[in-house]
Amino acid sequence: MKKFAKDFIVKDNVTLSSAYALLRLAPVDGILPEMQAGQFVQVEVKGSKTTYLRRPISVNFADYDDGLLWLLVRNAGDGTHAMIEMQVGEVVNIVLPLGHGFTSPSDKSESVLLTGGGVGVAPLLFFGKTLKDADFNVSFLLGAKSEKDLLELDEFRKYGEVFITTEDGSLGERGFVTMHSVLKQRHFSKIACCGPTPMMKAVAKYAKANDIDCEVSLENVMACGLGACLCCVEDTVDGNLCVCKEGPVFNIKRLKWQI
Amino acid sequence: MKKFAKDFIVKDNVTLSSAYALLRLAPVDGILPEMQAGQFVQVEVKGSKTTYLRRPISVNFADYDDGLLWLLVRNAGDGTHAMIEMQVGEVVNIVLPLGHGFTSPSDKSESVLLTGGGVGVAPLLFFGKTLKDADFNVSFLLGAKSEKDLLELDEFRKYGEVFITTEDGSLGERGFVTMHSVLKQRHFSKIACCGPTPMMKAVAKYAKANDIDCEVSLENVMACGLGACLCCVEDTVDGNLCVCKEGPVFNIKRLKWQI
Amino acid sequence: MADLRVNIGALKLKNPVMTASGTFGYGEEFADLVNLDRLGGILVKGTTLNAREGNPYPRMVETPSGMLNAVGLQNHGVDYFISEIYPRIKDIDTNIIVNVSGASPDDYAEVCRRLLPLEHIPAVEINISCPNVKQGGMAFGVTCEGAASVVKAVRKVYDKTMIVKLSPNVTDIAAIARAAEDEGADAVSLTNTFLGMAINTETRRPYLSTITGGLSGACIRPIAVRMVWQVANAVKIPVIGLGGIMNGRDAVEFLLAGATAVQVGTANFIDPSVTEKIIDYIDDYLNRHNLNSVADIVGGML
Amino acid sequence: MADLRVNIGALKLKNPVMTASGTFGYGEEFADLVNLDRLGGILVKGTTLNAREGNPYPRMVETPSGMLNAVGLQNHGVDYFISEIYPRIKDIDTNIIVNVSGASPDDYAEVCRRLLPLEHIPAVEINISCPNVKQGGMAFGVTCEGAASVVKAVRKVYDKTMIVKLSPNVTDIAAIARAAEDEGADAVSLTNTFLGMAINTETRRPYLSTITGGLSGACIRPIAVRMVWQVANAVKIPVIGLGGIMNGRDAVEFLLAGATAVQVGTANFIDPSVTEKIIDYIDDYLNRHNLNSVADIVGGML
Ligand SMILES: Cc1cc2nc3c(=O)[nH]c(=O)nc-3n(C[C@H](O)[C@H](O)[C@H](O)COP(=O)(O)OP(=O)(O)OC[C@H]3O[C@@H](n4cnc5c(N)ncnc54)[C@H](O)[C@@H]3O)c2cc1C
Ligand SMILES: Cc1cc2nc3c(=O)[nH]c(=O)nc-3n(C[C@H](O)[C@H](O)[C@H](O)COP(=O)(O)OP(=O)(O)OC[C@H]3O[C@@H](n4cnc5c(N)ncnc54)[C@H](O)[C@@H]3O)c2cc1C
Ligand SMILES: Cc1cc2nc3c(=O)[nH]c(=O)nc-3n(C[C@H](O)[C@H](O)[C@H](O)COP(=O)(O)O)c2cc1C
Ligand SMILES: Cc1cc2nc3c(=O)[nH]c(=O)nc-3n(C[C@H](O)[C@H](O)[C@H](O)COP(=O)(O)O)c2cc1C
Ligand code: FES
Ligand code: FES
Repeated sequence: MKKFAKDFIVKDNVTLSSAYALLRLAPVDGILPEMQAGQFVQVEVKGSKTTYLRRPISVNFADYDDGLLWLLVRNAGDGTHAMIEMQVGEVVNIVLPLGHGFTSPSDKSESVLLTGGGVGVAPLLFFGKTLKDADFNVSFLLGAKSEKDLLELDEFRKYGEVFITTEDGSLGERGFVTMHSVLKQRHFSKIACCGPTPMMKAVAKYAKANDIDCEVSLENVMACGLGACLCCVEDTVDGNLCVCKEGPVFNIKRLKWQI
Repeated sequence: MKKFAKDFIVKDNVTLSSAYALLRLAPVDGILPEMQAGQFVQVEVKGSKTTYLRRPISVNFADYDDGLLWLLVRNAGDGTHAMIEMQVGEVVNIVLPLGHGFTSPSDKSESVLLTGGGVGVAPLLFFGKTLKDADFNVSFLLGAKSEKDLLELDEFRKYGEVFITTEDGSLGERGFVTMHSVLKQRHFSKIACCGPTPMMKAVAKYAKANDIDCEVSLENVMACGLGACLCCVEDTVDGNLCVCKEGPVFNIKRLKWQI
Repeated sequence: MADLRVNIGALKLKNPVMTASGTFGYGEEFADLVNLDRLGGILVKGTTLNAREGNPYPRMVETPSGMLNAVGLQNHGVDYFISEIYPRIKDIDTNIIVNVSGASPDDYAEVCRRLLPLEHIPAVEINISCPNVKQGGMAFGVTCEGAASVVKAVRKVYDKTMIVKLSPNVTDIAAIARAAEDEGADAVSLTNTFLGMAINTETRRPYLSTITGGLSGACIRPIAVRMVWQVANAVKIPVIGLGGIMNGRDAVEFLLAGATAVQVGTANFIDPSVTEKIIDYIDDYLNRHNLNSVADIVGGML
Repeated sequence: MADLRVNIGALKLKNPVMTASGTFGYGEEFADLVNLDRLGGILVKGTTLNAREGNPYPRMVETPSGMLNAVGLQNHGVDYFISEIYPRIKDIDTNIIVNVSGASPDDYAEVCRRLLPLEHIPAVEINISCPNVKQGGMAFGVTCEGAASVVKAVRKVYDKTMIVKLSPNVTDIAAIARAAEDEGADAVSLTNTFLGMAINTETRRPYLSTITGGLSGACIRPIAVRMVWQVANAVKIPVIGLGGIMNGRDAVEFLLAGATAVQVGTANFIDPSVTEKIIDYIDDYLNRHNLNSVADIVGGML
């Protein structure tokens, strides 16, 4: 997939809860590049004195009808804070699309579970839409600390059934995603997962135990995002691989996770 | 004069021509410190990735009626650009008041000429008001490249007669301030000058030749602004003096300018 | 349009702007984003005799106006380079220069010997300054004897252009540069990264798996410019300047300090097409200053 | 409220936060903006035997996340300090430490001898690392012999606490620290500024009147932390860490790397009350991590 370094203009910046923002950006040249669910972009950060490098952010959604790229950003530090503070009309340079995304199952009868936590849900929205467009049966299992950390629920519901866990029980079942009752009630033939590492490991463990094909999306620290600097490597069965190029999505079979 | 590091809130940011902005700022605690005309402040720069230190800016005006500090800023580089881009409501930290300002003549019958060029006119507005309040006869002689670089003319007119030169002749007399006819027609017993160094030197030369008491305001590059780092020194008859502490205003007699 | 051509020994560059080793992969990774044919040269990833897995993750952390890395020369070894990578990149219309590392002078020499026959590799850059590997690398770069031993061994077997990349982690970099010159280096490039470290105060652990790593980026530029100036005043061979070049102005600063050409590293991560912008800037700078060629500003500080 | 007290030899600090020489004047300049009595110590401006005019203007230029300075030890000489300045500042309730420079070991010793009787000056910091003067200063700091000669001369005449301030412009800073320790230094502080330069590409002239100057600020922090870690692992005397500390987190980073106390320099220009914020941060950090005293984190990197 051809990569671009493109200027985007902020069309919309919606604060979700207090620590998240949904940015909708339009390419200045009007041409939204082709992208895969699970790929990410590298965003130039203006306006933060302490931020030097770009910041990697997942493609939350590519809206080809309106020509908009959606990014879901959590305030994790100075760089993401500056992103969240961007004003409508500001222009920002974005390198995209980067890495390899999720793979769709070959058999349409398979039912797919997309599960994630916190801001990790970001790439699942676009993957859900991709799967639904291809007539897969999609379910989402979204976890969060609390109700206010559950983002874009209405969007997710457009593409599949949504199950929820919260750690404080403020919405859905109380606990972690791996404790949700739907996992006992239904059979999924594929899981795609994105979120904090402990959560991904728990999901991977569940998938492995139940022999379910499972992909996870890693968030190793990155510099170039292009596979050039070898900073973001993950130790895999094929050696040190660049998460930004061979990933960020990996089948758990390739990882050396102790699960 | 006691110094403060105070948060100010941007109340007003007016673009003058395209390269200048007049910022009006209110102390968050509501207390505008006592200041002297010719003193300066050190402004924290947020939102510029390449700016590390504070930036020194003259007190353009201290409006004690409305509790507002006025700063007149020229877009000289990344730091001043970020200042010019500040939004109403933004909060910025300012260290003030710094240095020694202009001195008023002892004799009320003296007529004082305040002359400057470009953004260098900034401190003259407050000095004009100070002199007028003390019943001095004040004239301004303001120079600029072109009409659009003449700032705050209406403000200046409140405190004295305004004479103008522009290099392109678009307003007032064509040429430099030292070529203005008023210098031949009237006698001034004191000159205060602020602007680009070549202009200040030309004015100093005129003052010296005509034996007029003359003060100039230097803009040496600064780091601390407090007289602590000794970076901003000017070679004077008393040795290397800190412009930020002993100045920025110096009587030309103390300087070693070759004029 | 000014004359941007410069020479580094027998090596002819269409302009003085190259990419720094380890920051630009093999060029391919940037092919969508930069017109590679416009570059003065591409310094490919550090290459060793045998394949190396590099250091464990985490390998990088951002620092003020810079970053620390601890990649540790991960690469597939010189033979893999020759058989797999070289064929893919050899037709890029620029100077492809291989950055070479080793654990002993013989190691370096052997890698260079194998690279010698490659028609489209007109030069090697001998990295005696990598702070991220225990053996080889920086140890050779911090003494005159160490530097001399590597240069000597390579010079015996390699008769194309040899650039020696110097370590900044020394008291007297000019002395090391002279040692390399004396043993027949055709040029020196400086600087490599500065040895640094950073600690995550919440976990109390170092950010890098190797504790220390190499500091690069804008933060090091003032030190790198000083070193280029010192070395350019100490040797007769051409100096290639790098360390924190973020834009055209910075590149011109290195040229004025005495560099004949420059390399751009970390800046590629922030703006992948920065090298093309730098080439355009230098052209424009020369025109603005009524100068005809890059040679007019090399060492041109007043 | 955690126990913030630390000792540097016989010197007792109420907390580990001091101000770095040359960046805080004599303290007085900051009196309106900081509660000076709260500080662990104030290192006053570099003082020499005779008055010095310093270098010509321009003396400073901003660089990425830092600045270069070329002040060149402008000061009125030790006798002026004793008669004019000392009386004004002696009652500040903190450790006032004089930073001493000289052109020869005897010079240093003579300045220290004159400072010895001053009741409220409990220590000196011997600056063998100023990059901004031709004689004295850095020349002593870049060899073990040079460092040893100064420390030895001072130790003969000065029996209060002697801190030796090291130059970072060396290949092996731990070796220099050991040389100072061997001659009886009570502590080492590091780092001083890094030798750097910057060129105004439009005028083609160096920004500083002296061409090169000393780089300070956040940009140097990763290198300074690495050096503090190396030195703390090499000597038994306490290490005082500095170089680019901008906030409380950065100060804790130096403590974890092995510093017993820290100094804050350039950050004072950006936030004049930053030292008080750093003291509060360390207190809060210790409480957050359920630790009782600063000693619990000195060298506490895991
Ligand atoms: C492939 C990928 C996709 C991502 N997608 C999203 C997304 O859709 N939405 C979102 O909000 N965040 C996403 N992240 C995480 C996001 O990149 C980090 O939160 C961000 O880089 C932190 O920068 P900061 O300046 O705000 O915080 P910092 O102050 O730099 O750091 C805060 C925390 O983030 C970690 N961090 C810092 N830099 C990086 C980096 N370059 N990569 C990863 N972690 C880092 C630090 O270790 C620290 O724990 C993604 C990361 C990756 C690698
Ligand atoms: C006492 C004093 C009062 C001033 N009053 C005003 C004012 O009222 N309005 C106004 O617009 N400007 C004023 N200036 C000038 C203003 O401080 C500089 O234009 C500003 O610092 C430039 O910063 P920058 O980041 O925008 O540009 P930079 O990119 O940093 O530099 C642009 C140009 O400004 C010069 N410069 C950079 N830093 C400084 C510095 N710290 N001090 C002086 N010059 C510098 C550079 O050499 C360069 O030529 C004053 C300066 C001083 C010393
Ligand atoms: C991630 C990374 C990997 C690097 N790998 C190498 C290498 O393999 N060989 C080498 O000589 N230099 C290597 N370097 C150093 C750069 O080539 C360059 O000398 C240094 O980064 C300073 O330049 P910069 O500030 O423009 O990045 C690497 C630098 C980085 C950031
Ligand atoms: C303007 C300036 C003047 C300095 N003068 C001295 C000095 O007289 N003696 C000294 O030992 N160090 C001097 N230094 C070095 C500082 O004390 C400190 O070692 C250095 O700036 C690194 O710390 P920082 O990054 O926190 O500023 C000076 C630094 C600056 C910026
Ligand atoms: S971030 Fe550079 S290779 Fe992945
Ligand atoms: S700017 Fe520090 S003394 Fe003037």
